[in-house]
Amino acid sequence: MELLLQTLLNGLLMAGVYALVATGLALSLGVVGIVNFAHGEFLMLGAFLSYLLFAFRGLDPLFALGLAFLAAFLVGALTYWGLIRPVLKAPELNQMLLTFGLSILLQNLALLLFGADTRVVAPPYQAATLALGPFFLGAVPLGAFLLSLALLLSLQLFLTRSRLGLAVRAVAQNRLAPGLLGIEAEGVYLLAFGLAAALAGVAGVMLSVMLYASPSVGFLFTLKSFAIVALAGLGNLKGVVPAALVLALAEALVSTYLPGGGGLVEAVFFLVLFLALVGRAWRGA
Amino acid sequence: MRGILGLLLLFALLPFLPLGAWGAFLLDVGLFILLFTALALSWDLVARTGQLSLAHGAFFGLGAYGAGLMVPHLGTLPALLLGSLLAGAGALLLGSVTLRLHGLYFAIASLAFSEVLRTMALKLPFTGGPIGLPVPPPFGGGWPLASYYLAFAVLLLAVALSLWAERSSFRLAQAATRQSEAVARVLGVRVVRVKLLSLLLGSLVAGLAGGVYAMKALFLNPYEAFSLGRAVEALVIPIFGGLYSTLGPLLGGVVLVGLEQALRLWIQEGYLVVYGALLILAILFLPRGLLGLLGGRRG
Amino acid sequence: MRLVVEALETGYGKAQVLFGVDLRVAEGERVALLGANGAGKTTLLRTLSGLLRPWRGRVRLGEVDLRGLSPARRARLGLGHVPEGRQLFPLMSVEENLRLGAAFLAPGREKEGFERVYGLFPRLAERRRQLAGTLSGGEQQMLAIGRALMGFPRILLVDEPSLGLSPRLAEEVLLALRAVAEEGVGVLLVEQNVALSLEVAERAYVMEHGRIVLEGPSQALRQDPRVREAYLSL
Amino acid sequence: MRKALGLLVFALGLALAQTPLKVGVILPLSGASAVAGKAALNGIQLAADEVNAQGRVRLELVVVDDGTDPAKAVPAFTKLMTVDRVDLVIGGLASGVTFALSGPVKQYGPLFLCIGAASSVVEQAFEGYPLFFHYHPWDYHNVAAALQFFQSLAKDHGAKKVAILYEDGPFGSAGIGVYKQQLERLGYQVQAEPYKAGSGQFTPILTRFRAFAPDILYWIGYDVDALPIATQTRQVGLRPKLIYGAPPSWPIGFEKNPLSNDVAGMTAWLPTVPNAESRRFVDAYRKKYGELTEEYMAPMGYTIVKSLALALERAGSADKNRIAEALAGLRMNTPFGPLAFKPSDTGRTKYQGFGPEIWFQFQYLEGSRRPVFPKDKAARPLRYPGEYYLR
Repeated sequence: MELLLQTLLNGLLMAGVYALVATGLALSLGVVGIVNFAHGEFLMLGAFLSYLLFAFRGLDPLFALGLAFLAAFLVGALTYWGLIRPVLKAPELNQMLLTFGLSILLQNLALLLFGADTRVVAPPYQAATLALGPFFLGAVPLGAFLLSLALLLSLQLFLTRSRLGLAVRAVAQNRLAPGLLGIEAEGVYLLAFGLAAALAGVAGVMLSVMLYASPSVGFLFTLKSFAIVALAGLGNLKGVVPAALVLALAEALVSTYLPGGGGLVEAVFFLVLFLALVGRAWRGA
Repeated sequence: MRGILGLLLLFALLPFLPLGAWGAFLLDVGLFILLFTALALSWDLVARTGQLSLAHGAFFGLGAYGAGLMVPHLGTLPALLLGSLLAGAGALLLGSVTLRLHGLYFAIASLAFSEVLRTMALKLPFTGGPIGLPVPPPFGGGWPLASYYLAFAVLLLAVALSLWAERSSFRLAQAATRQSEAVARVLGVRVVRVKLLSLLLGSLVAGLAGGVYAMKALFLNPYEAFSLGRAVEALVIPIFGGLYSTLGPLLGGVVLVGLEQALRLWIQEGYLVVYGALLILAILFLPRGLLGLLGGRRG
Repeated sequence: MRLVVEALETGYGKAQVLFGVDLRVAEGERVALLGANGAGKTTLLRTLSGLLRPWRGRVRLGEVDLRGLSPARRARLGLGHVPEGRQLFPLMSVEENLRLGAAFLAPGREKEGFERVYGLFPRLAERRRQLAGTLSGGEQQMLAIGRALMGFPRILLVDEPSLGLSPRLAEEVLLALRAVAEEGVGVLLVEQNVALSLEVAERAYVMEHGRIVLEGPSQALRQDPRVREAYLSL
Repeated sequence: MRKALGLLVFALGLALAQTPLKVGVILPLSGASAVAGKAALNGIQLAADEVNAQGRVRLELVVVDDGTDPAKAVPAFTKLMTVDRVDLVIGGLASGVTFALSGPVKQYGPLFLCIGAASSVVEQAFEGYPLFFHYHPWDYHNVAAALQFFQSLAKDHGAKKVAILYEDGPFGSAGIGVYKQQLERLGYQVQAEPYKAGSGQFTPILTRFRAFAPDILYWIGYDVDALPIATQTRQVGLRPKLIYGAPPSWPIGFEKNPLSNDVAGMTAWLPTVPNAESRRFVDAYRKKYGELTEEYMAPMGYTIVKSLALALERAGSADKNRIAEALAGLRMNTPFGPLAFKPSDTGRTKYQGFGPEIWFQFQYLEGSRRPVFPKDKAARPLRYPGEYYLR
């Protein structure tokens, strides 16, 4: 029972970061309608920013959080402006190839600048642990979870309370009407794409503390995020958190209870996804 | 059509062209161009029904492992055939449960499918697991050009299938399915059957390409054989060359695979930065791919 | 401020739909645009609000030439548009839909807008928390008009507001438009219900095959034999 | 007469020094093994510079990238053979790629100086090929070296239980069966669990290990897993007496992270090893590149080129068979210690350079890696038990 609760707790904490990365992806997909293969590179940007600030300025990654948000937002907005906007009306496949090209470009640029080495930061709280009775909670995963939660909640508030946020949702629901109401869709796209990148950037800083920074750090998380977004229903922001929970818990349960489960984690992750999608097919979606 | 025949002729004669010192190198590059172009064509065959497949890496891997495991017992050609059929079986399994999905949903389901298969290749007792599987060269390695002409044959098959699909009534069925399934149904097109057949044909070709690859690479491991990179390459080439056509993927394969080899030779460090930038520029300025340059029409 | 259309021509692809349309609407004026299905009325509205590019001719709002301006810019300049089929955000509440109408205004004016719209359509005030998709047809139309009014337009283009509504509801909606005009907004009403439109509007244009074939005060048009024969079935 | 002969030899040597020998280099400069590949190339270029500066022989390097991918490596190798017409190739770092190269190598028959490819599957692939010189130890050597350490841990420190975390790719799971068996033969209780490299999710597995209460947490994986394992071990409250890892390389900056303290691992070389050749290499490397490397592939590449230059000088000819002969009889000191070729333990290949003796164990202590085992190489005693919890 104790083991079960601890396992569920582990899954829960992991779900927070998954949800953060996937929400960004869902935002660019749902609002701008772009399948962004370069999402993981925004995450890498955050991770490297955190590493560089730590290694050369001695700054705690906590400082990098805000900076990464801004920097990734800027890069995301620039990406939108320079690359996405010209292909908004192009076929979906062309858009995908474009973002894929961008992903190759950014990843290899990082490779050129930093090499393929794995780099780590060392804030003093990195391995800090809270012991609650028989349960152990890593301070960093917990903090990342709480921060993810706070960010997702603020995003939710922004989208439901502010007029700008309403405009973002409006553009996602209807391509025609917002323009007639004086809302420039392009401005909203810019905002949404920038926000999506910013969320990934923040997640990147978290990962730099929990895992590492390297040119390929974003790949696995993007792959899983696509799975989460698909499970949630493409572009459906509200579904992202439950989907992230389902997949993260499945992972945690499998690797705790199945013999040799650590090697099966991904397979189970994708099996759950596959079955969910097949289920969707037979329900006739 | 003339362009297609010209390219095929070029490939057929490549071993005999007076290329001097570069001959053997170009032949090796040519072989991988043949294989990846065939894979790209087989992907395009599926894309023509509007389905974005990320499972072509898995079909390639199934073909590679199938052929690799069988070749010591059955000989080269039966092993290739069996690998191809294994890929076909995988396609039927995937297709029969997921072809009602559209667009990105299907794409991600097919991605999930190939991840699961990769894990199976890692865990099954007879695949060599993570250590990998040595594969003998075709026909016992007796004939040096064997793998090249096997690859050529695979491409020939891919082109023939693609041309058939382009020129028969199947083309209309595919196009209708791609543009609107509802309309296609009204027109009497059996949407699911068209999609399933396209996927099956595509997977058979992809499986063959994988089998020949295995006999050239001599060694398989699950990470490489079932890699997502392979699936992505299969879709990058047609988009770059020009979708829903035979000439487009053919051109795209020659240019893109050749370009990558060339860039790697001449630029070495960071050549993929240039490669990525070229992909972006191509989409921005050649939205219809290389075919757009030729003024070709798109179906 | 007046909306002035001069010699406007446009179409889709190679097919020309409008052939030299002239039209004007002043603030506070109620103008109807009549014509059969396919006469080009909706095309004209789409061109006015910038969804469609004109081939030739001019559209001015007050002193501003609207050429090349996006729909959003036009809306900000004071040109409201209640589009065909209402184009509401069905998954948002009534209030959220209305707030989107005021998205580009200073926050303070939002409250003013709410008062005005809820004054005009008390039913919307009662249902402010309800999702737009769950409203009845008449309420949805009111919401569409109210949403456009939230941006304080000077000229309001309204496309087929009575479509799909019962006669009683249609009348209620059209009467509301009269109240809107009384607040100083110029209303250009596109309608197939000619009798009702002529009752509400002061002036009207009749369009056939992409051309204005008749114009004049509603009173006069109602007496015009061509109109009586073709549209009023009398 | 004697004078004349001496003159002839001198003239021959001069000719050798004037016409450079073309050496093909095929390494992963992109793809999964790029870090090691670039380190190796740095070492190779450094050695070539030194050799050319001495002027007794001249080497000209032709470098190609194998992309850590057979589909890219095979054409690149063919180009070396047919376009650049080299008779001599240094390369073969990743095992899978090296296996794929075995076909073309046999076809073109160059002298192949293999820098990496530890998998004994590669040894089978090159069985019977006469010009295959394998410098790197085979995987069974690695196992033997690690087991020696574990034997001492059992005997001198009383360790009894090992929990193994292994990456379920080719690197981690290749020898896992043998490891488990051998450890059990040494008297250990063993529990082994696979994981996905780079996922960073060890918490569930480590939580499960808690019940087993291992003395040693042994991890076979990559640099990306180093930090997550160090943190999550503490977070789940697992308290092993030793965290021991065997990745091909370690994260940059890991030694500055306090969590690395007391973590142990195995390597063939450290910039700090007290060995004259190694010190000379480190100085030269720092002078040329302005920084230090911790990748042992850099001195490995350096060693190969140095040994080649020496053999070339002895052979007095650019003929590959003569060079091979000279290489086979070579004895020289390297940053790893003495090098001499002998048949491999399985007898499959004739020229095996290094064996288990080059491996040694180190421990992260006070911000740097220090050799701790075997005794003759140890700079410090092993800290056992190490402290892997927060005070």
